[in-house]
Amino acid sequence: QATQLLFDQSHPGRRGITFPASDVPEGALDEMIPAAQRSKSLPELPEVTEPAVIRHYVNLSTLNMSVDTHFYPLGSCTMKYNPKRHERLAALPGLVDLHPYATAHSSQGMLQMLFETQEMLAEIAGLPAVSLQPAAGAQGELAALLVAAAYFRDRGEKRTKVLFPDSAHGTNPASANIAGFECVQLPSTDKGFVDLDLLKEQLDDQTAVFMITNPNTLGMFEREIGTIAEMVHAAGGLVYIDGANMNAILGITRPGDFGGDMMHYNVHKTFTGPHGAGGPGSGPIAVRDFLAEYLPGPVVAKNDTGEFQLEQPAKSIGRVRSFFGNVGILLRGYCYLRTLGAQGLREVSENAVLNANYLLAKLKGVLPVPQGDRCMHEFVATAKSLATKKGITAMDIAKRLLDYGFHAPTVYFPMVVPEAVMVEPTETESKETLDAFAAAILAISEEDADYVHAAPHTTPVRRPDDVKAARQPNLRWTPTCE
Amino acid sequence: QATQLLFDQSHPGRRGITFPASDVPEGALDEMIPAAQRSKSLPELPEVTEPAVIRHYVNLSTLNMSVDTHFYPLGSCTMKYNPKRHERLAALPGLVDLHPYATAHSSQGMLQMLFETQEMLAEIAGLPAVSLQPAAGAQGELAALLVAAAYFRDRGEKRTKVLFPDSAHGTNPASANIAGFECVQLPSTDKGFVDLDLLKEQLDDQTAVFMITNPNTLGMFEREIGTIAEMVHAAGGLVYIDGANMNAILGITRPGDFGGDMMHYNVHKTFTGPHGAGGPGSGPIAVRDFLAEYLPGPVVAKNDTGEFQLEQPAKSIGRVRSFFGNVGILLRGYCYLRTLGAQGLREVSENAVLNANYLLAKLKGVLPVPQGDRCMHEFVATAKSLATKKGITAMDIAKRLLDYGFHAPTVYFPMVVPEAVMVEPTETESKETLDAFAAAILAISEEDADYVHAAPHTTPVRRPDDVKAARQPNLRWTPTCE
Amino acid sequence: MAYLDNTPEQQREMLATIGAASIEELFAQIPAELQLKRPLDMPPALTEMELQTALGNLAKQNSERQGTCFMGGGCYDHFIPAAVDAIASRSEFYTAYTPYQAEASQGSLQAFYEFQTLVCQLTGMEVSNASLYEGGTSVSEAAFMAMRVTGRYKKVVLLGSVHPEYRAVVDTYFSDLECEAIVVPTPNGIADFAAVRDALDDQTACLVIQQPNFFGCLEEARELVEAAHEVGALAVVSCDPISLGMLVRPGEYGADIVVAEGQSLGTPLQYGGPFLGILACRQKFMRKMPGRLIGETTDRDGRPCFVLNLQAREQHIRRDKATSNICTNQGLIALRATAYMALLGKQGLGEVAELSCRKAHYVAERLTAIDGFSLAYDRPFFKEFTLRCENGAAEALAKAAQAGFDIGPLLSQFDASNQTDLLVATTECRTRHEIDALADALAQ
Amino acid sequence: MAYLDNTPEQQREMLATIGAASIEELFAQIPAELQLKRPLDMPPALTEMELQTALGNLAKQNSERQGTCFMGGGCYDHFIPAAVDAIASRSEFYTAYTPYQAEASQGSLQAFYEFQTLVCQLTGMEVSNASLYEGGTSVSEAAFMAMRVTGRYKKVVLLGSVHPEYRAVVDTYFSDLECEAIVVPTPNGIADFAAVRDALDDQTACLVIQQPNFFGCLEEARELVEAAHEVGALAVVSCDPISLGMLVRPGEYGADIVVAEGQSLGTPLQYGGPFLGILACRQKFMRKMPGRLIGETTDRDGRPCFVLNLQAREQHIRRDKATSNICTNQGLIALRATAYMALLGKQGLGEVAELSCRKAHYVAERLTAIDGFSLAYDRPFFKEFTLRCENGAAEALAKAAQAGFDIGPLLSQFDASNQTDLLVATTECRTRHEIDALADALAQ
Repeated sequence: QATQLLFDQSHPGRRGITFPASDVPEGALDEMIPAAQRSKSLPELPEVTEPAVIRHYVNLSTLNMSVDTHFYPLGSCTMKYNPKRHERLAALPGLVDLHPYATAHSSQGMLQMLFETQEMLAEIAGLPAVSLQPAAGAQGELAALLVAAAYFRDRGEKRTKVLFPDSAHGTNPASANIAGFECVQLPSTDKGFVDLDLLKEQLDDQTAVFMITNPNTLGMFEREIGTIAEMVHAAGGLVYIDGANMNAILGITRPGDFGGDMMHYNVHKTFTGPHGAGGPGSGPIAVRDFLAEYLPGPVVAKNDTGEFQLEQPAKSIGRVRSFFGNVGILLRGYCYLRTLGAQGLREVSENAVLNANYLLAKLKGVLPVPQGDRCMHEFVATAKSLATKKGITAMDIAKRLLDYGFHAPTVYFPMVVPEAVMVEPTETESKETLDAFAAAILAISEEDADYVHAAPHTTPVRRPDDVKAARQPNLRWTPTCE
Repeated sequence: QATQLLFDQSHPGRRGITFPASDVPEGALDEMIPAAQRSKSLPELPEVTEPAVIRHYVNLSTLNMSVDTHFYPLGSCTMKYNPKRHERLAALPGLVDLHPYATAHSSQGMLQMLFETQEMLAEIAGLPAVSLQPAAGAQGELAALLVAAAYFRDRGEKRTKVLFPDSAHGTNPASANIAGFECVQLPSTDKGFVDLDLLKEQLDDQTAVFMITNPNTLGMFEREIGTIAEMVHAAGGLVYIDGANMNAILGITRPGDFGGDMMHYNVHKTFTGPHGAGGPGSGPIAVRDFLAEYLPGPVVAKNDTGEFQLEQPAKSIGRVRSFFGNVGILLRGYCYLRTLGAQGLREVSENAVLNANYLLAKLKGVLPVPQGDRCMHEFVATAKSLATKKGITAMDIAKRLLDYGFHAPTVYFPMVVPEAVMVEPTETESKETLDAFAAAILAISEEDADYVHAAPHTTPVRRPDDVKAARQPNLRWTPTCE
Repeated sequence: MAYLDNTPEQQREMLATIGAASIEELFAQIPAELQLKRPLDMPPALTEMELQTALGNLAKQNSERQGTCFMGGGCYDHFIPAAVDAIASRSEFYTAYTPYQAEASQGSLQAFYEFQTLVCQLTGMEVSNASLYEGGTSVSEAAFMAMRVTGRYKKVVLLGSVHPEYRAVVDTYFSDLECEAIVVPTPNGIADFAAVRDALDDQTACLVIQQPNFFGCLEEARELVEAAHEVGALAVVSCDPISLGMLVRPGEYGADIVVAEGQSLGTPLQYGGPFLGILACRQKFMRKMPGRLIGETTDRDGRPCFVLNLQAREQHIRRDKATSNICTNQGLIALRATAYMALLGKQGLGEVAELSCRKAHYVAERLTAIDGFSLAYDRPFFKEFTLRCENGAAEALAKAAQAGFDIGPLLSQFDASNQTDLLVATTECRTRHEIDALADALAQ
Repeated sequence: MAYLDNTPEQQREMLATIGAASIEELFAQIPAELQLKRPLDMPPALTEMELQTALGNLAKQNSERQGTCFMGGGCYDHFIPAAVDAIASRSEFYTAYTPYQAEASQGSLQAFYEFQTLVCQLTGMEVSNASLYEGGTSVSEAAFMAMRVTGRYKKVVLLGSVHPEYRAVVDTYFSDLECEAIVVPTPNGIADFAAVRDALDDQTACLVIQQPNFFGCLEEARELVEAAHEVGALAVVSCDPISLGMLVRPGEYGADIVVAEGQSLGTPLQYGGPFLGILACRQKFMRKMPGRLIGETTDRDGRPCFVLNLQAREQHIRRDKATSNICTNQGLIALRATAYMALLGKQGLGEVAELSCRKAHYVAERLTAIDGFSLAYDRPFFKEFTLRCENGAAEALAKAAQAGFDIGPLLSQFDASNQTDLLVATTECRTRHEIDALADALAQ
């Protein structure tokens, strides 16, 4: 029933909702819109009733694993608990129904919330200027790179290169490419850190930006970040901090303090916007004072009379999207920041790091962590020896964990670690859950390899055929002839 | 994880919610409440975090079948679709947060809604006076019987007996008993109807009320209801209509028109209040004009200036509960009535009856219906021959249906039909769903009896031990010593 | 057509299968002369958009006149965490019915088992049922239960300080029974021991006490329980669940049956319902309890699981011999209370109780400092008190309303001779700022 | 401690397992000189109750000044059925992430597959992705896609009647690329064919058309698409999804890529986001599409199921060669649109379109009957039009606001030289009564 498609439930004449009759004077549609502009048919949307639509999607929902139902240690994604109060508050009239072109007069409450969000994000970053506009982290990267480009253009410098370590998120090079830069990828050291010698070799007067995720994607803090930043700055470049892993360092260290000139946040990760099975995210950026005037906008300013207003920074790169930004997600971030305060934010990171180190300690016997015995908020273990010895791969573990009632960690990323198993427990999970998860992995490592390789055994479907999907792409339902 | 008890997740010091510090002047609690009145310890409620509570109950919820997820043809319970708009509207400020002792001035909107509900229920009943107070159908029965008693007392008549057919809901005799009446149960005819001769024998000047469910619990309309009412009235008694099965006759025939003097509604059934895994219900009663002054109250009246106000009927039996009534459920009923209108209500019953007859037609080959080939909104089939021939009982069918993704029908009720299988599809189910359900029953009837008897096979638990539960009642968790 | 699935074409197919020519034919069992020959006289059908507008307008008529809530009288605007709503709005909980099929209902069954446990922990009692309608009928059910336990069917005694609507319900329920409900007046705001002892005798099934009582005052509950026990009657205590975050639990002072209005535990006011009847008692009375009970057992494979238990007490089996006529219960509201207690835990409940108590005392301090206002009863109270208004309670209420504050109810609503008193209650939600503003308004 | 699970005692146990003396020790990898030596300078933490009050106050500051909405400019207050919210608030949907593990994500995957199908049905196109950020970036993504398809990386042409913010986004995205975005002015409210033909050449990757355009006017879309095709450029059409309940579908007049702001399909205004970027195209361009694609396949047991498809296009594999840098998409908003389209179906969409259209024309009739008000462009429009206010647009807006009606935006917001024009839009939600009242207010 659940897996029947919506379209299979369509029957001509069924209605999910009806609308009132028109209450304005009758008029011929032809006089409003010429016949040639009107379609002779309605779009072939399915015809289904409200009860059927509800049953369909409620049942579909139960085929998902989610944070509310399962431990979801998907590395790099910060799948923490999404507080229910946020959903209630985001639905308040005056917030949920405010038109983005409402006058400043009728949006003072909204603007105040956004202004305070800018201020809090600036403080956490240690970077004074914030634009909330980017729709997601990747767009934040792009926006910041455009800011850098505008800055250098303004200074008359022609810098064409963006450098990043090979452990970087794929969005870093993709964003740099779209921003018109040349991408230079630096191999990391054995330990997964930036290779200072290689960096030095690459740094020159063509270098615009060095992009670095810190803590990095291996879950390690770049100890040499101070030196790195100095080197980049000395070469006249800017340091960009990919803030995907901010959950590890809230109130403990700040990108602006360790040499970053620009950064983005992933509000949906660090500040717990619901991930929505893929989004929406929100990717504000914070920059140093000398970059503020280039920020995309509008941003919110407070004028002399204490009123809030939208402003475009003086030399803004322009807009990166329509309207203000992903306000619904920013609002949830605001609620979270106001709930936690300074002490609470620090405790978030402390416990995220504690949980990750605890899991690392419990798992390293069976899934060694090449980067060592300590990590920040996540770690990357390897199933290489398990794969070699028993034929149990990272993917096998991921699939088999589903049978144990756990979502899988991220696997095969970052690519610098073979058979990578990237685990991010987050701070909102309990020791009991971590213990159960560790026990499951230990149990799996001792199971029959064929059985594990055949996993998952209890899920609604088992190991879909990706190759077939790509070879004969079927991206939409089409009616079959009767 | 899901079936771990809440209490197993408790750890001293965990918090699900915190409250602000007091903002009023400090004072010694001893001066407010004497030490002897204060407990030396807090109640031993568990200590769990919000994320854990959410995951616990979200996971628990998925162990239920429900209307939103499954066809739920539980006979006599009218498990129809609960419109989502009702949940949205019932949460509106001014409705959800209105104190029951708010002044009439500040509750005019609420009172108008309740007044209009009274009016609509009166019209559907064909009985002019309505009290919305009873909390559920069973309380409506009790309230109406007390109304009858007050009426007879007022007239100086001493009538002590309440009659009802043996197919009646168990609440009928239970209510009569609590109201202080003597219960007289009448065996039904072979066809499940009221036996007029037996009724005649029992009717006398001691007869206060004849309680009858119409359509009856076998899903049949009492053809002789007119005659029955005449007989009861001739004996000086009143006719009570148990409105549990109103879903069959909305706008088609009215209790007041076929001789009823009093009736109750089950708002949660007929007018689709969510059943909430057992309630809340709401059981308004409607009565003839000469009984109006005895109604429990308050009821809502409209005064000369068009304002709404609460009133206690002149000779009211009093209150049957505190405050006004189950307003939250009445509100959903109001939304439903306003959505459907006269034509829509009639279509509800037409389609409820159509769906039931359709299922009857498809099932009667394997599950014969002793009452014949036609029914109202539900029917009672029997698994007797299947039990005799193959050893597949009504209970077996019920359990095995769960494996097919359907909630079970009501079984073993009414008791007048052996191996009863009572099916009420409701009007909000589609022909496709009915076809699938019929196919499942046909398939089950052809399955291996042992396999069916061992069903369900796919549910979280299988055939709990009721006897053990009753012999060694364990009604609460208790901490185990460590 | 709002929620109907079958199209006219499908209806025709179905009629063909049935062998009927029309839908009308299916109604042939209803004699023609009994069929309604006209459409029902109803307001026209509304689309979702129109309904939302219509109901929105009604709601607004209330909300525009609502003030900040200082109202009491048996239900209260305690804060409801968003997580409670999130849990109660799970489709699988609220669109399921009574868990007759245990295999398809373990979610609700376990939640109700947890509810029973939480109620026991809260009240200090040994067993709880899975809910009754609300506070008032719970008192009646407790009285009936006490009769079954004691075998005394003639008399119950209630204090005059029990909620007048609860007493009214008992009166209604008893109106055609031989049992008498004796009310012992409480002119001083709490029970007078001599009068109570006079009323109690060896025919008395139970003494019903409310703690804190309707006037907000704390009764000498322990001594009252003892008085009941002295004559072999049961002690029934009706309590405010929130108060148990601070006050001695009924189980600690010997109550036999505890009932409560559970609305405060996470359910909104909704103009009076649906609310939650709580009933808990001593283990030995278990089989005399009304209402549904959930029990733990094991399944065919030995797994622990939950079922409806001791159904033999219930009306669908025992019919006129049932312990009660209750059939539906308040499952969804019990679930709300479960979620609420789970979230608050012991500390949270303690905080809510203490905040409510402190703020109520601050309100009392501020209001009684105003000329013409005093406490009607000089007794300890928890979060609610009876305010005596020399210049008339209705006038005070109107003055407060004018300034945007709702106080009450007026006691004249229950006793027309009392024109000076009204109730004032405070929850953790009220701020000092609001309290000061209320006091300022009444001082004007 | 708001959402943390581990108690101090458990933290100690965990540290012991780790072999660390303290939590601080775990941060030893961060050089001490880089650690923050003070607490963050943040407002104090708020409990849920306090936060609700604080945010409630901010919300009220807006809502008290909001009027009945006649605003347009790319997002609209169409009615959102309650069932959409019910579906989108399912925990399993909104607290899941990107369906990397297909076995644990069939719910979302199937919903997105259905979304892709619905978008195709809506637009008349052959394939759709599973969403982009919003309408503006979708235009940029379409332009990049057109470059990849045509191999022309130097030039795209946009009509001046495309939403100015969408054009601004393209300008931003192109600021450091060699590609030029040529804007063809539309002084008459719609495209001037001669000017368009002048702008198009064999270096042009695409022509971007908006239908209905930013001013509300209907373009001669079919002819514009042909003009693009004549020079081998792709025709990119940005459309209002609701308008497709009435207007010719882009697929019917030859569009190559269709983009849209999907907010109207069941997502509230939320001060501008999160919204929904829609991108659909012809089958043959499938592998050049940006964003996530869901495909049907079969599993190991032959069951039909759904997976992330053609991931090789995406940035986590292709990195700097990816079709886009997009990583998150708008899953939850796509789900809302899916539920919305499923509920409305073809008839419902037709009704919303027709109601919006009829009401907008009635508004236009009433407003232009007032002295000093006229249509800025005498062109057919759908649900939105540009109102010319002789006495100043800002003055008209203020007058409407005074009477409780929000109109706009002012076009001066996008072009400071235009002080007379503003947009007025109408959805099915507006009643004749409201429209008459707006007209009366402006006539004063």
